[in-house]
Amino acid sequence: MNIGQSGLVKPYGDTLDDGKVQLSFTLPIEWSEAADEAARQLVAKMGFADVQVVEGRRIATGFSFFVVYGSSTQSIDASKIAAPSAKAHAMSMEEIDALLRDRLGRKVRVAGACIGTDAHTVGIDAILNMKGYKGDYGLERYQMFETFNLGSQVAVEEFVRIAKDRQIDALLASQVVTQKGSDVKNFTALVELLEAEDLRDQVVLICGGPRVTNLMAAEMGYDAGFGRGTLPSEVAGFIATRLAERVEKTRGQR
Amino acid sequence: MNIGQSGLVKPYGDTLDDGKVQLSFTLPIEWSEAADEAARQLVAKMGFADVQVVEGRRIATGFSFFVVYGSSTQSIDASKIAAPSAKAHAMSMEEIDALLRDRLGRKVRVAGACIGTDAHTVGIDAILNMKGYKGDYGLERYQMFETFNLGSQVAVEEFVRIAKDRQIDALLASQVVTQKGSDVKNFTALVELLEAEDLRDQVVLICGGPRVTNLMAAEMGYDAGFGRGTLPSEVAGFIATRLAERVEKTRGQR
Amino acid sequence: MELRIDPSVVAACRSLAARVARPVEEFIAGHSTVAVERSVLRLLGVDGVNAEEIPLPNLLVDSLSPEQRAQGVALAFGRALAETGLEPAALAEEIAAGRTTLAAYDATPAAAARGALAPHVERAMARIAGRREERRAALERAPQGEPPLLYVIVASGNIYEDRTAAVAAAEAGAQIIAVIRSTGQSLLDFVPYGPTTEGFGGTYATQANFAIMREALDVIGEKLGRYIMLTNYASGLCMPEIASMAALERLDMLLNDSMYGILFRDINMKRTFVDQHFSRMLNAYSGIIINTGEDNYLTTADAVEQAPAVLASQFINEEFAHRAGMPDRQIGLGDAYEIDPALQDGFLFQVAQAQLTRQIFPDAPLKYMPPTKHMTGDIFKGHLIDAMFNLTSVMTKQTIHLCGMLTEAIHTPFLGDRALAIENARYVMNTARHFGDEISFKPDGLIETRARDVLRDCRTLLEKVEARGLMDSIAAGVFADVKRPPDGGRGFDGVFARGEGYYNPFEEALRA
Amino acid sequence: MELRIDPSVVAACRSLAARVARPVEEFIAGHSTVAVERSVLRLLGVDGVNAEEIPLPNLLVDSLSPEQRAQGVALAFGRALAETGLEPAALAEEIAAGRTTLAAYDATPAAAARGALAPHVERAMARIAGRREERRAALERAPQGEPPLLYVIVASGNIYEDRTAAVAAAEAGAQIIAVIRSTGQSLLDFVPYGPTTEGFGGTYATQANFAIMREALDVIGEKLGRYIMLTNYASGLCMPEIASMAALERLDMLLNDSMYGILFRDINMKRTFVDQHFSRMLNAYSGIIINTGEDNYLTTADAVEQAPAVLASQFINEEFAHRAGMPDRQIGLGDAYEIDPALQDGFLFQVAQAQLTRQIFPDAPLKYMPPTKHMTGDIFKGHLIDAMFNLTSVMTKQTIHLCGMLTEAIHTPFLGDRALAIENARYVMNTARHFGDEISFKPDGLIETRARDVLRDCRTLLEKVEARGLMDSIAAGVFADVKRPPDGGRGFDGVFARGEGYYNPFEEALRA
Ligand code: B12
Ligand code: B12
Ligand SMILES: Cc1ncc(COP(=O)(O)O)c(C=O)c1O
Ligand SMILES: Cc1ncc(COP(=O)(O)O)c(C=O)c1O
Repeated sequence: MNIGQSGLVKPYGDTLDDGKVQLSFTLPIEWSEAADEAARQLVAKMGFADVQVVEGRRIATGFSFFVVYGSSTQSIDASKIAAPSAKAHAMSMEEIDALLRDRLGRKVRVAGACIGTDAHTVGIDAILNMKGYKGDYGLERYQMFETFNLGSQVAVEEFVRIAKDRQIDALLASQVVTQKGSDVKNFTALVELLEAEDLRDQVVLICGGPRVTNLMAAEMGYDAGFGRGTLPSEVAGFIATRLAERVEKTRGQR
Repeated sequence: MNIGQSGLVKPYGDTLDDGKVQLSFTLPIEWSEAADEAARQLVAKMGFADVQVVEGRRIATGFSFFVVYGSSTQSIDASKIAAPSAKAHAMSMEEIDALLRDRLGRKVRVAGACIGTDAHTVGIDAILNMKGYKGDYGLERYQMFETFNLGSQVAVEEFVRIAKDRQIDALLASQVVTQKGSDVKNFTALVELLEAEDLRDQVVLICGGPRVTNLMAAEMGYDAGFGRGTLPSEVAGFIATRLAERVEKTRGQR
Repeated sequence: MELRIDPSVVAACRSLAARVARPVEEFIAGHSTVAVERSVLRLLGVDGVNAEEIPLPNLLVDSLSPEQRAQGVALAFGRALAETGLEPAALAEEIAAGRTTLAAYDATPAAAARGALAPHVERAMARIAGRREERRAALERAPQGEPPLLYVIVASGNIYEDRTAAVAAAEAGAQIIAVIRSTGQSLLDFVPYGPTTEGFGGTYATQANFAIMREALDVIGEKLGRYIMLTNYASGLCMPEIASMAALERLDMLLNDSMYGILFRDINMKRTFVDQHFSRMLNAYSGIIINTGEDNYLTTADAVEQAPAVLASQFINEEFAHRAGMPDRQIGLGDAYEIDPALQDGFLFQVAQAQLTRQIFPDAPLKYMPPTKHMTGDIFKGHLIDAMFNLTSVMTKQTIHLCGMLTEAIHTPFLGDRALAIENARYVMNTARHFGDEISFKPDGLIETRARDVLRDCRTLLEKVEARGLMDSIAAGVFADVKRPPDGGRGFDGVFARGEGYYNPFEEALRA
Repeated sequence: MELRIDPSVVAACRSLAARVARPVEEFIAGHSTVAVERSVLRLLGVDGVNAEEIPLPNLLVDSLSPEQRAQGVALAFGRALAETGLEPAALAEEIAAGRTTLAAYDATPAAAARGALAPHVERAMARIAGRREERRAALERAPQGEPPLLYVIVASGNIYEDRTAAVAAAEAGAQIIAVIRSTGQSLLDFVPYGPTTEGFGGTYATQANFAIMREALDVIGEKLGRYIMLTNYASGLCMPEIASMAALERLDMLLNDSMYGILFRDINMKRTFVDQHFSRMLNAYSGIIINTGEDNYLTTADAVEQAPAVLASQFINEEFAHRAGMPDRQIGLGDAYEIDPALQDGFLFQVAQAQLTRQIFPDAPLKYMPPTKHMTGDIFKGHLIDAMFNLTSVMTKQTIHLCGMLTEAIHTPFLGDRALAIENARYVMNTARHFGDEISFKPDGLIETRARDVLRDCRTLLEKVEARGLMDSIAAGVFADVKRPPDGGRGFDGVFARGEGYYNPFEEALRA
């Protein structure tokens, strides 16, 4: 890390701690030199120093677009950010299968779906389908997973019903549409329903999608969350490790 | 203007007052999921709500690049921004020549230069040279201007000396290089020297360059400042109007 | 910049497509759907919703007995018209209010029904023809400008914000505005009613929303001296209804694909085939250009592999469109720029595909979709991929050009995104305006060979489909890797066989 | 993708260039400059500054009497070496300290001076040859990767921040790093000393800075398995000195133009002509690729109009380079993508120009400069213009590719800007890698016609210059619209006629 003594980091333009940030936005005002100045003052109010409006132009009647550079006065202690990755369990397909065979001794039952009205199945398919993603095989290809890909637009109630009926070990929920917080709404509805049905502790509960982070997943009450660029083996590794741990724990309790 | 009742405007994404702003910056840290989270928290500290780190990646050892969207909580009263444009004097070459002939009755002597170590003459040439800029003729083409284009890298002392020697009416200083505030330094040095030599009130003092604004010019003690995309006739119009006003005033005083 | 391709292979593909469509057409001729019937009512002037927000066309069609339905709603409704002497709208209100029923007039002779319908049918046809004439006149007065025609989407969920966005886009240079539908609308078996201000990832397609947008675009088009086209989505469970609404509100284009609903929305195939036929008959008469959905093959699977499937789908869509009476100039076949940007020489493959399509369908207003699948949160990179797409489009003379958004992977477009996207297209298409005219391809080079390979594989695919039959092929997963059983999927219960004496007055009028 | 141009016109241009250069060469042969003499001292091992920060090479050369100077500094210095028996560095220190003077040894015979110089000359030549061999071996071990070679600038003003930026850029894919000089350095008649951390719009070119950067790039190059080239600027008042320093520190390229200083920095033309010659002899021997500055014609005037001047300058630069003993593979002639992005078909003109240059100078490592003049604060648009430039470069097989920065109009590049710029070039050049091989130009079309027009006008221009003489032509404002009198401009007082017995040991050694 190129951080100063303090451990604090700031945006880096071409010199340590210069704080340089690029911004762009539209303002609902007609363009003029005064509009440029309004943009400058607005960005200054946002807390930036050395604000330069490098582009300002009319893009439509009553709308102007701006490109602005400024120096942020904020900094952050990057070393203190707690954002454990759910991808930490890097294992190959063979290792994962072996782990499950040794520790669990049976096939893991996994169900995945694109919940709510979301129909973007490409992401969850990338995790589940045999073919996988970027050369990394999907869960269907693993010897120790039995997978149920429920496809798109699966209502939360339906998903929980299936989890119960088919004695699912790990539930994989996907949300790609995020407009107006619909992803968080649906994810939350799923946890709540699982809790209401006393199923929450029975399953490894995982969410995913391009805007998902592991931290956000934790906050919503999920075991893990996977974002853009996730590889199937990262998910498989997490499930296997988590289930193996549970077996340990149960043994320990006996 | 598409502004709400209050007169306050916020950035506009796709809905009035949603405050959406795009940011990009580099942090001097190695990329990881925690780095994404650091970026998110940093932008939140900058005062943005609904922060989404939509891209975060390693661009070099110890450096990560981010694209972020957030909602600004700041707004500004655009109607109260005072940024009078120096370009308000829209006149044609013929009108300007006529005005000068009528009111001043003699040719205006104009000197322009790229001051300090700056060698970017294209901008000042665009204003002065016969050819002009974007189809708008330069000052040399006007019947009522006598122009001295002193070229590049003209020291402030030299510029003031010439102003004195040649009885210049209007001084045009250009600065294109702005790194480390060199433009403001040179512009300020020029005003100060003119004042020291008791010449400031004798001349119409104008600055220009891609990062110049009329407001900044006023703050530095200039009569006007012209930024990107300036047309020669806008400058000529300003000079003519200002000189005509002075004549009125002087007459009034008598 | 001609590709030397074998015209006999092209001809073979066309005749295979004809043979693929024929048995489906026979099925279509013998069936109707609730959506077709509802659109008959809409054309007659039935609109509005009841207290439970159920649209009156649904209410009326759902109230039919199986026997009535088999004859088509027109007869039942015509009988009631004849007996009550009411206008269609008023009659529908009476029925909705429970003050009368369609069942009450079963005894009235069919001839009386037809007679009562005739003036309303005529009025509807005249209104549509009037709309078409309006468009013709407007385009003559204020031509659209040259293709590729810049097409952008608005999708805020709120029709009034969409209107603001659409007007701004038109000012920035957009020539076509598409209002994207809310998530899931294609699976609704009814059309929502009135102006709407809430939707997810899009704005509901309602007749009121159509009208609001049409008016705004007419005003700004007049101001700019350029007619601005309006488009929306038909494919889904309400294809024919949306086609009617679009005809009445002078939309200029509609997304309308003969198989999209089946493959990508799990709508029953019989339902879709019947619906697409009637909706396209309406589109043809309205002068509406259809846009087919081949881009969907490319967003769900690998674009290099799917190229032959795209071409096969284009042949099939063309064939179905012709059978609905559509001239080539209204058949906006789809393609998309979806090859992985990391693939070496991917641009060459895109040029090959786009030019191949251009040559095979010389008179079709091809619709070229932007990169979406490989777009990421890196808006800077995304803007570049869009630039290469814009270049390909102008080089190969695509007609309808959907402007790619640098924020594709992030959100439905912001007003500023749209301005940047249009600026991108305008810059690239201007600086390279005649580049395509000034170059030719190396004989038997990478580009030509790729085009030939795609054409050859398309023929093989169509042969397979023809051998098995289209319905069975879809059931077997030949297209887009999805398997759809002939009697599965949504909306199957809305398909029914036409009974003896089935009557759809618009079908007749449109055929005339 | 060959343009059909008339080879006889090309040959005519070449022989005109030869005739233009000949009289200038005669002048060069009879003259030297203070900068040439200072570089002789530097090569001999004189370095460092005195208490007033005056570099010792300047101190020594300025201490010469007119008679001594006319014979070249080597003889005076050689005499002192012979008499004092000191090493060159130590001798210079003595003189700087005022403990001796060069005037003191005038009586020593020239032969003794030559003898005393010989081992130092040999050592310098061996050191340069060693550096050259290092480069060869490094390139063999870790080849650079295929052209267009991605070249980026660093310009923070601080050599240590520049180093960080350079290493980061190399990791991102840069193949060549240029450290841009501080504003105004080219007008200094001395080379600053030591590592520097303050500069405006660039970082001072000092030998210490060269060494710091060379080391950092060797380390990262080793790690990446790709040799990373380093470049800086020679043209200016210290061309030959910078050429010596670059030779000693194994720079791989240098900006070195035979007329740039004259036209764009108002440096005296005689000074420049003499300086460029000796600096290029050194570059030739060091295996350093020169980069000429034709882009400057395009940033100061209209790019469409200036195209023939650019080509003419390329012919003249080539000719002067040949005369300094440079092989084609070291002559990096310049061109730039500067046509107004708003011009319709501007891209076609750019392709025409780039391909024309490629064909006329098939073995030259052409240096292609990015759009700068028409870049604005709209970084999104700027990124697109850069993309079209990247495409042109890969299509026409340019060799040295300066990556355009989306922030060109705003600031010297940020670390992130450079990453985006390299990503832009890599994406476009990969997706369209073989596009140029796969197309050909329409015979007599827009592109071919444009190329022929430029070539024809270039010939006319060269004819004019040949008729008038190069010096007079420059005085008359034939190039870039600027008029420079033969005895005007900066640095003229540093030019002097070689006297009887003038001796420059490196000139001899380099010619051998
Ligand atoms: C392909 C696509 C479609 C296809 C979907 C086909 C299909 N069967 O999936 C079609 C054309 C049908 C479509 C339709 C729509 N789409 Co769409 N679509 C896309 C697009 C272009 C690519 C998505 C994709 O496939 N990415 C590739 C996959 C591999 O990436 P991924 O989803 O991120 O998945 C990875 C990770 O996130 C993770 N992951 C994902 N899920 C899960 C789950 C678990 C458990 C785990 C562990 C991991 C995981 O692993 C995956 C592999 O690494 C995006 C834009 C974009 N470039 O992102 C828009 C996009 C997602 N669509 C959008 C919209 C609005 C729609 C529509 C609503 C538009 C409309 N009104 O018609 C419709 C409605 C669909 C619906 N009902 O949901 C918006 C969403 C805006 C937002 N942020 O809310 C986007 C961003 C486009 C835009 N800018 O407007 N779309
Ligand atoms: C052309 C150019 C050059 C040419 C200049 C040739 C010449 N004779 O002018 C050359 C190649 C020589 C050059 C050199 C350098 N350049 Co330079 N150059 C540019 C470039 C590409 C274009 C500038 C231009 O001509 N614009 C066109 C004119 C018409 O626009 P304009 O200047 O804004 O002028 C208009 C208005 O501002 C206004 N105006 C301007 N002045 C005045 C004055 C008055 C009185 C009025 C009324 C109006 C007015 O009217 C004009 C018409 O509308 C810019 C990047 C860019 N795209 O902006 C970099 C740029 C300005 N250069 C830059 C740098 C750093 C340099 C160097 C220092 C690099 C180096 N180390 O070698 C050198 C040093 C030069 C020096 N000593 O100053 C930086 C400045 C960074 C900063 N913000 O500080 C830029 C931004 C590039 C970059 N991103 O690094 N450069
Ligand atoms: C042909 C066609 N119709 C309709 C749609 C939109 O349908 P939905 O509302 O189902 O997303 C699309 C979307 O891509 C399409 O390609
Ligand atoms: C050939 C050549 N040499 C040198 C330079 C840089 O010189 P200066 O330091 O004068 O800006 C340039 C700049 O563009 C150039 O083209």
